[in-house]
Amino acid sequence: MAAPLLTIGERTEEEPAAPSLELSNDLAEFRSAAGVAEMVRLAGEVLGDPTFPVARAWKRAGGRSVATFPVYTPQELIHALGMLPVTVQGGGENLEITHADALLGSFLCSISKSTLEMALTGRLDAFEGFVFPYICDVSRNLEGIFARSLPGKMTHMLHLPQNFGSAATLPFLIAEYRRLLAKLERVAGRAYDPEHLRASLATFNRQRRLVGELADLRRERPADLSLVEMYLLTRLGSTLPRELHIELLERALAELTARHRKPRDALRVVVVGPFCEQPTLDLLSLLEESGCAVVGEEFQMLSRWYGDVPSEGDPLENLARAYLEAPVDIGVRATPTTKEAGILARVERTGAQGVLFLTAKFCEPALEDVVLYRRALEKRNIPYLQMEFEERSTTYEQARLQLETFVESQLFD
Amino acid sequence: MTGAAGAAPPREGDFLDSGRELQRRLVEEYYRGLAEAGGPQRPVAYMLVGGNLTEIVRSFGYEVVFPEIVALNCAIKHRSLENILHAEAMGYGLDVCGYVKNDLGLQDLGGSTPFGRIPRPDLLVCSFSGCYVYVKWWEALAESYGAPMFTYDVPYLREEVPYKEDIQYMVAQLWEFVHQLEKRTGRAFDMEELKRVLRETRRAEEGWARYLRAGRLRPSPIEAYFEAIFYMFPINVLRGTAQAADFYDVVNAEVERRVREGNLPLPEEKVRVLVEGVPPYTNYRTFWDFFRKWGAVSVVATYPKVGGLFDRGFLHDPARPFESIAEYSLGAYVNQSWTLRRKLIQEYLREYSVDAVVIHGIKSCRSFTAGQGDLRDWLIHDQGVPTLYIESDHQDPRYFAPAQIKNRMDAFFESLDQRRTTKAPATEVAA
Amino acid sequence: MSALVAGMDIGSTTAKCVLLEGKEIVGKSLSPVGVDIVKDAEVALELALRDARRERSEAAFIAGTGYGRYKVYFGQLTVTEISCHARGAHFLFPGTRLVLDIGGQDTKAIRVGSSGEVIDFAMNDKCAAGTGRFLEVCANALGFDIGEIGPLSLQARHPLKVTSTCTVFAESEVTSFVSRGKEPKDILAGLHASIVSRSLSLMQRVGIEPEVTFTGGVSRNEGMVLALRRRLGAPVNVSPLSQFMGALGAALAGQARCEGAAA
Amino acid sequence: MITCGLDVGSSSTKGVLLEDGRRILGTAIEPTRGNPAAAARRVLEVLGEEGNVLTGDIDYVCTTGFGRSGLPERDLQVSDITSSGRGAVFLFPGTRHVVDIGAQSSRALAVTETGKVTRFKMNEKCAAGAGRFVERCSKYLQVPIGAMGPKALDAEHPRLISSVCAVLAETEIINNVAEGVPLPDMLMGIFLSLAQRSHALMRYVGIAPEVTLVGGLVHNPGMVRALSQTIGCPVNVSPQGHYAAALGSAMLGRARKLRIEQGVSPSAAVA
Ligand SMILES: Nc1ncnc2c1ncn2[C@@H]1O[C@H](COP(=O)(O)OP(=O)(O)O)[C@@H](O)[C@H]1O
Ligand SMILES: Nc1ncnc2c1ncn2[C@@H]1O[C@H](COP(=O)(O)OP(=O)(O)O)[C@@H](O)[C@H]1O
Ligand code: SF4
Ligand code: SF4
Ligand code: SF4
Repeated sequence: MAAPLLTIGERTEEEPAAPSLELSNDLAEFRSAAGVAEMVRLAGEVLGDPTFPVARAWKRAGGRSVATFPVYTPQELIHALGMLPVTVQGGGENLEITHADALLGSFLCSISKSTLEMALTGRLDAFEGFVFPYICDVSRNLEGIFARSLPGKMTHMLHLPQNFGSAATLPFLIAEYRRLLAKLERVAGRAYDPEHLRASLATFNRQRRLVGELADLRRERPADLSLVEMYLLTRLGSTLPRELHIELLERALAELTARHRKPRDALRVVVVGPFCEQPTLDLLSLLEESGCAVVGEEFQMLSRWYGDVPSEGDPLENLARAYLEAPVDIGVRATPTTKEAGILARVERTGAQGVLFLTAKFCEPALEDVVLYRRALEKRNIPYLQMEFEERSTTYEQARLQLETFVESQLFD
Repeated sequence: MTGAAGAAPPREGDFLDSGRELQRRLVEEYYRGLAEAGGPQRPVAYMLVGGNLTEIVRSFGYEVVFPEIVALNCAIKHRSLENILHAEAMGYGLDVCGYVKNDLGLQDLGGSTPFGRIPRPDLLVCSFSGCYVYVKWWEALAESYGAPMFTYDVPYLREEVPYKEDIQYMVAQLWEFVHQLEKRTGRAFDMEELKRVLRETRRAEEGWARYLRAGRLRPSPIEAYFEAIFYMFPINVLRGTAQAADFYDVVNAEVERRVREGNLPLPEEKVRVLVEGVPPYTNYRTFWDFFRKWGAVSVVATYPKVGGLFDRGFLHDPARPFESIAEYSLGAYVNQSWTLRRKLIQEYLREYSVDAVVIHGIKSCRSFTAGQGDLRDWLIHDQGVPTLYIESDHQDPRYFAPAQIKNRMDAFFESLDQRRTTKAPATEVAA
Repeated sequence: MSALVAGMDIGSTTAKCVLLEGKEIVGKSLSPVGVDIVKDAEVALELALRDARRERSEAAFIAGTGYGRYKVYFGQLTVTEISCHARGAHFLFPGTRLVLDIGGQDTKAIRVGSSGEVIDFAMNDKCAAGTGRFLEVCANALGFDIGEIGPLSLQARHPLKVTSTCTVFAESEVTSFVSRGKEPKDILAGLHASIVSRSLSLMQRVGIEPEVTFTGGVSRNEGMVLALRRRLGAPVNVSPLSQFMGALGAALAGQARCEGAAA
Repeated sequence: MITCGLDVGSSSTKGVLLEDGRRILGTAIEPTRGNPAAAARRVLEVLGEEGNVLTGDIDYVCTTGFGRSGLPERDLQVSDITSSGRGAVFLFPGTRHVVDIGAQSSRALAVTETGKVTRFKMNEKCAAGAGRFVERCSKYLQVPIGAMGPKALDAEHPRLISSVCAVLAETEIINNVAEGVPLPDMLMGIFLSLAQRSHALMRYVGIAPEVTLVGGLVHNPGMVRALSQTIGCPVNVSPQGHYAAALGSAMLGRARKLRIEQGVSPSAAVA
């Protein structure tokens, strides 16, 4: 099915595949967003809409987009083919599940159900394809269900290797990326060109750097950027054309650098667990309301998986290498260090006073790590609290009680 | 995923025959042997059933422990709950895989089982084939024992013919593994020995495949789920030994005798069932009874294929040792994409003249279970086969609700019965 | 003359009995189930016989269904409530292709063929969340009778969103809404909507096909019926006999057995 | 100094008047009935009468429990986990582990010698193992709630409940009745099942002697026996254990008040 080349905006074929930002008026609002507050509001709106307004706008303007399931997919490849990569991170608290329950068992995480629900109810129609990385059995199996439910669409299960000690892993991963590329080429209707990938690497490098700056700013001056604000600004980058996100972040950072709010007295905690399914904004606010200052977390890992990916040499190889060598320490990736060393290092690095395990209900990879982490923390007398959450919840009584107790137990003596 | 049922004594209603007796003896001998293993003389390797490297490890003189099998043996003996509760006290959540909790609880309690003590690992071989939990589980063992771990990364099988790059990747890892073992044991790798072991493996696989294919006969002389699960023990645990290969000769002779003498699983085979899913080991007999009551015989099942799809023609090949080991690891049932799993089931339906499908979902096993609802939907709507989906746990007796399961099974078989008697227009009857 | 057949549905909360003669329902009874199931079943049968002005000796055949079916020792046949609801619904509404049965402790969606045979079914698993008992507890917590809450929920103007339908937590959830100043009718509308949404996903599992017949005790709740109709955007059959559907089905199964034996 | 602790629970509201952090001047309990504010007012009235204290004489009010944030009378609120730890240690100074079983929840707490909570775990969303379940059983089995515990002590072969869901457990109990299981065996079975669930929480936290039971279930000797039998060690109980959270919050209120008087900035505290 060799579709004609994309002609978005004024880009000609010769240009590197940076998608044009002039694609539609739908995104104009973002470009004119007056300040951080406005950006956050827009982000909340766009991200809270499970029909993916940005991807729809992109499609209306003649573009193609490919959705990827968390946690990691080399979205640079999608970008390099002139398509819009979007991370589909569940349906949020307002999505009603009536179809997906029938196809998935009862003991599965909410994100798997909401993602399937969106697919079955036409909410993902803006996407031409879906990539599921092998982060866990649920995500892996979801690919097969999508393949049956959406017969016209491209689906792909990306095998992210778990043997980090073998010389054969890099060549394998490059081959694995090539297979993904072959499918993406068909969706994009154009061929892979290393030059385009180089340009995409540069764009993503820039985006990651800015996201990193935002995180640094928050770590140093938590009062100036609330957790929810940071979360929304970062997550916006998983759905907006990356160039537009870069623009927004640049403006946001300029404004934030000038912000100086009064610091609050709070318990500094590292949040471990929500790398895939995302807690509701209410729950994030609750963390701060109950007196926690989040100094480290695992949200939006894709946007900070590695640092700069060099563009000299073979860009595909660089991309694969970057994935393998990234010092990422989360539940869905085997790490060279032990869990014990990992968690202690994280606590030390962030100067945290405690650890909060926020595990998505039924998320097995996260649940299993808790035990090893907790053992390490107990040895060092570092306080921790474990709570489970679901993206769809309306009451937080239990969560509030536990959080308050946790904070109180550190503040009263 | 998993292995094979263990040393439970046969009960009335089982086939009281030579295969079952021999199987019990093999299980006992195996555990007796383990009790003395460990240390530099007879080092112990822990391994997972899916995509395992038994042959290579055995050729270096390791004893092999399969924690999945130990766990299921404990569950059949009603000893899983105490281990699971202990694991929960260690911090493992309610929704963690029952095998993991049963095993890690057991290990933390000192490793003593009704069959003897399980030795500590000298080596942890993690075949990452078919289940993500494998990685997490082995990581936990590695941290608690400080034992070295080798991760054998097996890509997911997404096309019927494996990708060339995947095989290359796995073969390269196997060589690296062999070199590690040479260093660790101080022994040189002996290719001839591996080939010899593989020949035994192949003989066992051929025998096992023959046994399974007997389910095609009508009536079926075998119970392809409840009985086959007992007979999985040799193929999964003793593969590569002459014992395992001989075992299936005995079993197949038995099956022939059954056919001759009309000694069948049930006096009357009323419904030919395909069973998909891991069994509820804690209530194995109860579950089986729910089938027997309705004259339902499982003639084919997917679960006995978790150790490899030998009945579909795959066999280890001593002429291409590493390549065939790699192909084996790729092809185990749960390492196949749902598209391939569906295709396999479709073929089984036809080849084994299946009347109905029973899917048993495991609440704590996402690898096997996530997507079984979709499978059910596909079977009923696209294949027109009556299908029942029920859910409990393979290891945790607290999640087996007999009254509810029985009610569903009764309703299902009752409705099959009813449909056979009411002469409904063909379009309405989904069969 | 056709025989008098009794169908008994011994549920988790109520015992239902229907007496069938030919195609005619000549008597019925509804009584609570307590700790002594055997006695409760006897009582249900007696009540139905009294309703029909018949003697015990006249009942030629007794068929039992419901969770208590194995306890009804005087029954000659036991059938699961799934086939019974299908038969019963088919008898009253021959066009039925999908039955939704919500009782005290479970919810079932049953797809039926043109002769009333069960083609596929699905039941709530995992727990008893979102069933009739849940509504009872909520009604209690708000100080209403079970019969009042349906109509009241229909008056809601700002239905709340309720995610938890755990029966045990229902009470605290309801109280926490009340303490936040929410109106009972809005809370109730939210509760009803959440049960409907749960049922819908169950119905989805077997495939939604008209006609839909709603049975079980909860079908007496007008709020639920209306909410269901709205969500389906289609009519839903409800009969005054809805709660007796299981018992009726059992009686029909009993009748079929009698005839089969006679033939 | 007189401080008042109010524990607004989902089923009952408890109050304690504490003098100088040492002497209990009075206790009171009223059903919450979905109206925390009214219940708290009633409790305050009774407390005043019992302790012979005018409302104006109360120096500080600290609330806790599920309705802690809805009371205008409060000076401070703390979580009921924090406060029941304190209360338990007040009642039994050797306490290092607290089990708190109320109407809808059960928790296990590890505490220091001052009652500070170092670790805790509460039952998950599924409420299958707490006091409300006992109340329901009382209704089904037609045994008054106060009589259940004593009757259970006669059990010879307790019949455990396997269902994790409170609703489905009812069916199981009904089945047991139909099978003719003797009443004491059923009752003890219920308590043992609850005890097992609590035990799981306790093991997660780590059990260290002494263990103290607090919350409404202290009135139930059957539960106490089931618990100590299950965990294999004695359990401290006192009728005042029902007031542990209220008591603890009165203590925390006092500590807070003292700090304010010593001029610690209020922003540093949890309010
Ligand atoms: N008059 C009524 N109005 C509304 N709902 C009712 C009424 N009577 C009973 N119900 C509902 O029906 C449920 C019982 O349904 P039923 O089908 O008899 O249950 P089971 O078969 O499990 O005993 C009750 O829990 C209640 O919610
Ligand atoms: N006098 C009593 N005798 C026996 N049990 C009681 C008594 N009072 C309360 N209970 C039990 O205690 C539970 C209430 O505990 P409580 O700690 O007051 O709950 P909450 O703090 O959640 O309101 C009841 O569900 C009941 O099981
Ligand atoms: S939330 Fe956990 S279990 Fe669910 S898809 Fe994500 S990683 Fe997998
Ligand atoms: S999750 Fe399933 S496949 Fe994986 S170890 Fe557990 S039972 Fe086996
Ligand atoms: S107690 Fe509630 S959540 Fe738990 S199983 Fe029962 S109904 Fe479900």
